[in-house]
Amino acid sequence: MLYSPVYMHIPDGFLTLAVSLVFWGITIVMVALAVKNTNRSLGEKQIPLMGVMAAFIFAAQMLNFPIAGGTSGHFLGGALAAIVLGPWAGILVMTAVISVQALLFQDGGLLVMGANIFNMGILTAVIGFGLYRLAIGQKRVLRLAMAGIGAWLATMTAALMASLQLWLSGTTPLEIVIPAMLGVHAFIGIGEALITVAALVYIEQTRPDLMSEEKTAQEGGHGWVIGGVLVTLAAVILSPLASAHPDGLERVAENLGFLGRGMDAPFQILPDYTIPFLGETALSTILAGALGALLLLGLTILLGRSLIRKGNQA
Amino acid sequence: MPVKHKADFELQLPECEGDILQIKDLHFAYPDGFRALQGISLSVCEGERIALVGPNGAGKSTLMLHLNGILGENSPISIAGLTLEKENLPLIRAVVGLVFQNPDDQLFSPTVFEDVAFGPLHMGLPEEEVKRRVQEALAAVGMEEFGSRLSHHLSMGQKKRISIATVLAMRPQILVLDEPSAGLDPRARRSLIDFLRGLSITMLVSTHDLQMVAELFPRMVILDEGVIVADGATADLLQDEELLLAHGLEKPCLSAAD
Amino acid sequence: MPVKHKADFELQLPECEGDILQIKDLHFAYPDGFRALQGISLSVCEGERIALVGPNGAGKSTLMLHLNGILGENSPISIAGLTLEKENLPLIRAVVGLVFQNPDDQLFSPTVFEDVAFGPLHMGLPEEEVKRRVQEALAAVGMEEFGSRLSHHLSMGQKKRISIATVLAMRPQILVLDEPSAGLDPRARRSLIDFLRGLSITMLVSTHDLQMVAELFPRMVILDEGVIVADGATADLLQDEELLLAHGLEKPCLSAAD
Amino acid sequence: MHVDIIDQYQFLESRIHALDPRVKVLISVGFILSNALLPDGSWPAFALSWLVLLLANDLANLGLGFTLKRSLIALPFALVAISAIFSPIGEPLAIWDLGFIKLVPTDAGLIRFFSIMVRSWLSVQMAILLVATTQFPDLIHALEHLHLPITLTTIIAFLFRYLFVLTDEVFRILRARDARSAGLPGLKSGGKLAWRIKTTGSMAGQLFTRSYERSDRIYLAMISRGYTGRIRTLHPHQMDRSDWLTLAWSAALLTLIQIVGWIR
Ligand SMILES: Nc1ncnc2c1ncn2[C@@H]1O[C@H](COP(=O)(O)OP(=O)(O)OP(=O)(O)O)[C@@H](O)[C@H]1O
Ligand SMILES: Nc1ncnc2c1ncn2[C@@H]1O[C@H](COP(=O)(O)OP(=O)(O)OP(=O)(O)O)[C@@H](O)[C@H]1O
Ligand SMILES: [Mg+2]
Ligand SMILES: [Mg+2]
Repeated sequence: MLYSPVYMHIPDGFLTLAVSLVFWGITIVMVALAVKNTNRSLGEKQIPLMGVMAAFIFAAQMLNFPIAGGTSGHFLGGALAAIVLGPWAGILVMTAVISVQALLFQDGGLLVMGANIFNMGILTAVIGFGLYRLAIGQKRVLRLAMAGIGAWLATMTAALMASLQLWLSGTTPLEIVIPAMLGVHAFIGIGEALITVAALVYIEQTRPDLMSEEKTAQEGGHGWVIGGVLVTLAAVILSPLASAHPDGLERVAENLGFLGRGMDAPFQILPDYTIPFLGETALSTILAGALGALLLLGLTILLGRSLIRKGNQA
Repeated sequence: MPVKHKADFELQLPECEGDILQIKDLHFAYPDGFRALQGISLSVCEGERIALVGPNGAGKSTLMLHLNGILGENSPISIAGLTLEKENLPLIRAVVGLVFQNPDDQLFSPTVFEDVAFGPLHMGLPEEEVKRRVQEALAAVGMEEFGSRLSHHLSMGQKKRISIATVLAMRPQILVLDEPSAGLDPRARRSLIDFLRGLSITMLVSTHDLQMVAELFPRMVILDEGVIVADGATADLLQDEELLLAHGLEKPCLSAAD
Repeated sequence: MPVKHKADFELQLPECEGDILQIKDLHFAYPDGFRALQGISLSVCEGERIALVGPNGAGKSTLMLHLNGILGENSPISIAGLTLEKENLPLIRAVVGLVFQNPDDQLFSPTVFEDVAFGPLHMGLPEEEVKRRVQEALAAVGMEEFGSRLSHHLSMGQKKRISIATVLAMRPQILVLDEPSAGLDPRARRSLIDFLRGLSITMLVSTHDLQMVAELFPRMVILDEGVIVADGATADLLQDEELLLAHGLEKPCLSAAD
Repeated sequence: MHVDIIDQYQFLESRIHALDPRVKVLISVGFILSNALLPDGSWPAFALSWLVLLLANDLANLGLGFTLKRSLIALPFALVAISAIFSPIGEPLAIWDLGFIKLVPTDAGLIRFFSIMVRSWLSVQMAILLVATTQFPDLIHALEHLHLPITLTTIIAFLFRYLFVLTDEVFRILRARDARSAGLPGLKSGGKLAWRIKTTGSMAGQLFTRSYERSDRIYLAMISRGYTGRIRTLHPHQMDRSDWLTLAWSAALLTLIQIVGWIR
């Protein structure tokens, strides 16, 4: 296959207008900020650089590595772009990639493009860059490990956010979509993490100037670190919670009022039926989902611990 | 430095009827419907050196990609007695060493050593053997000291040599080179020609460099629009100016060199 | 088709003392400290055609990048009477048309038209004039009908021609080409040579193709390791086999062509 | 080389091809918006939308089934929506006991599922129609004239141009890897998974470095032609009478579709 679509690109029709517009709003603000910031930091060189880098991400998504039995791992690239180009440039690059995928290949819809850019461009930049930035000044191994974890978490968070958007749109119940999406992307994320790290190793060897710590520090300040850590924490707490107690999440959401209960008919964000009473039918699914999510959480914590220990020894 | 093909992990090839490569009426169309090869037949004997020439788009690269099964599954091609079938592919790729035109595509590992080791490692050879083969292949192209260098920083001519080494390390029976002299300066080109001359192995080389053909390849095959329009002794074909002109070629200078 | 340089937007060049290009003892080191040019002096008169030859890494491309101020600010270079200073750069870039070796680096817009229009647009010309110039430049390279085509659909030879058109549209006084014939098949190369022959404009061309040099360029400059080692009539220099050999070159065939 | 078969533009002549790209973008977005606005289960309105699509297919000389055939790419994502069938609203239609889980499809759930699918399917077809009748560079112009930031549209233009160059490179690299992926009888070939992944990562890294360096060269090519940081573009498109007319007609049609959809 020349170009194989990635499952995370939500097509038109799967999100309600309200959800689509909310995420368009956030995305537009972020992209506008990104345009402003890259203009300032990269200067006149930015345009060819980001254009060719966008083409690079696109082309790199065609690289795959055989895993087993005909399946192969794929590459999304958001975290890598943010780490090497800086978060703002990363956001612009991914915005260009996602819009061309939607426009040229109908991979992902137009009306929902805001949501797709948010998930795969903005979240991945925040997490990928934020966590990597956190490890700056540390040993090389730790930095690379952080890049890997960031890439994995970025993939997972993007999948989580896509699930939430689908649920908010009443397309699918939370207890089904979260385990399914996170389960699939846990594997895709591992491939993503490994390729990201291997690519960084190559770049560090051949063009160390592109990966120097001052350059990274210049590209984004501590705000990104805080943002990255917060989003990561939110995702790590939210995903098991959401799959174990979907009604709980919903109640929180209602209390916060952002679901706009008063809206009706066409703008109905949350059709009633997505409030499931923990019926017997759903119970087994929920259990499975919770188990999967907890497993992931545990793995993440273990991995983080062992890495921190390694870092301390160094 | 000729590469010797006697070692512990030598391939046991089935008996071959005198021809190491046989193609019988090969047709091929790209997915977009373009018929790039329209009935190619070719026999190559062990040890022969053949030049494949023809204008841009003639189908030279397409034909070469068939020779180790990258294009056209189940083509009417037999290599060292093996038919081009899915289960034979790994073996065929060990027999046919294919070097692409652009060394930047061929060299994808950070260091030269890793790149040359790719083939042997993929074949599942033990580490010691891999190391020995890499050393040997690098020696064959005269780049022993370059193992730890980054491929990225080499000159074009050096990259070309390393590309050939990546394939030599697999100990192929047939070496297939796609435009090896393109983009080289005269000095690098000259040293490539001398190197190829010293290599005693069956060789099929596509090129636009007719002067090199005249120097190095006794047999010459002219391809145009997916068919073989001439196949014979280089010395004869290069005299036929009409034929050359008709297929976008030009009679090279035969006096200046050598 | 020679390009005529008489139109409404003709540049008013300052009086030039007979030399359109003068370089006096130019030195240049890359940021990493590598001294790529070590004292280059060169004078070019209007209408001259000069070939710049030398082995890989001699500094040819580096020198060419100086000619329109991409490298080396405030270099001792004067072009059509203008010194190479920051405030003269826009004018100098209109005077010197630089074509890079790889057309994929030169053609960066989606369509051919947009690419050829890029230079005139950035000179601030009105839209009508831009369109006229694009048409004219495409006509000059014989590709009038290709305006709306996408750059990536073109063959290598076509891309080369369009690259030259992108620069012709800026109506340069000097055309600087970096290895224009590399990677072309004999037919495309021949048509490029014929096209360049028809172009009556000052021309400085770097190349490894000595046969083309013999055919097209009366004057030849040999560069090696950042210095000019020879500068003279092509016919003479090409006879000096020792000189050629010492700088990685080879005497080309002078009989076969033409 | 030939990766451009992924470019879906159809070289044809038709009234739709000749429309101003801005008009086509506006109509496409309007159509997709209209789909999103239609309530679940408004089948007549959906049918009417499809009719409009068929008409457009025909007007574009693509043949009636053109967009239909190509719309199947969005299908895999349908998996996500299947769960909507079993949402606990409406009347249960059946109970499927699979042993470990009981599935209860409901009528409202079914309606919801099919509405999502139809919306998605119609929207994808419109997007396909847009790119099949509009050259991508024209599309970029349209976005420019619709006041997207020029930085972004220019990045997209570069992406489009170098997409083909770089995917070609990827294919050549992949081929080179295949060509050396040999095996010997009696030995397990392929190497370790970690090594395979590392190789792929190196390929990505190499591609990155080369792309980065290429962008440097392109930058040089740009400044040598007068680039100073501000991209200028021509305004090649002019709205004429037929463009305005088409726009008006489409707006009317979409309004009609909404009315049909909301009348019960
Ligand atoms: N992937 C592809 N899809 C469709 N057509 C292709 C593809 N690759 C090559 N072709 C076409 O097949 C024909 C043969 O191409 P090929 O690359 O084999 O030519 P070649 O003889 O190697 O030319 P060159 O001297 O330029 O390398 C050409 O017309 C080319 O346009
Ligand atoms: N950006 C750079 N930084 C450091 N050194 C460089 C850079 N670019 C080129 N060089 C070095 O400068 C020297 C001259 O390079 P240049 O590209 O001018 O050679 P050239 O004569 O054009 O060679 P070729 O025939 O291969 O194109 C070479 O040794 C090269 O390695
Ligand atoms: Mg070829
Ligand atoms: Mg050069």
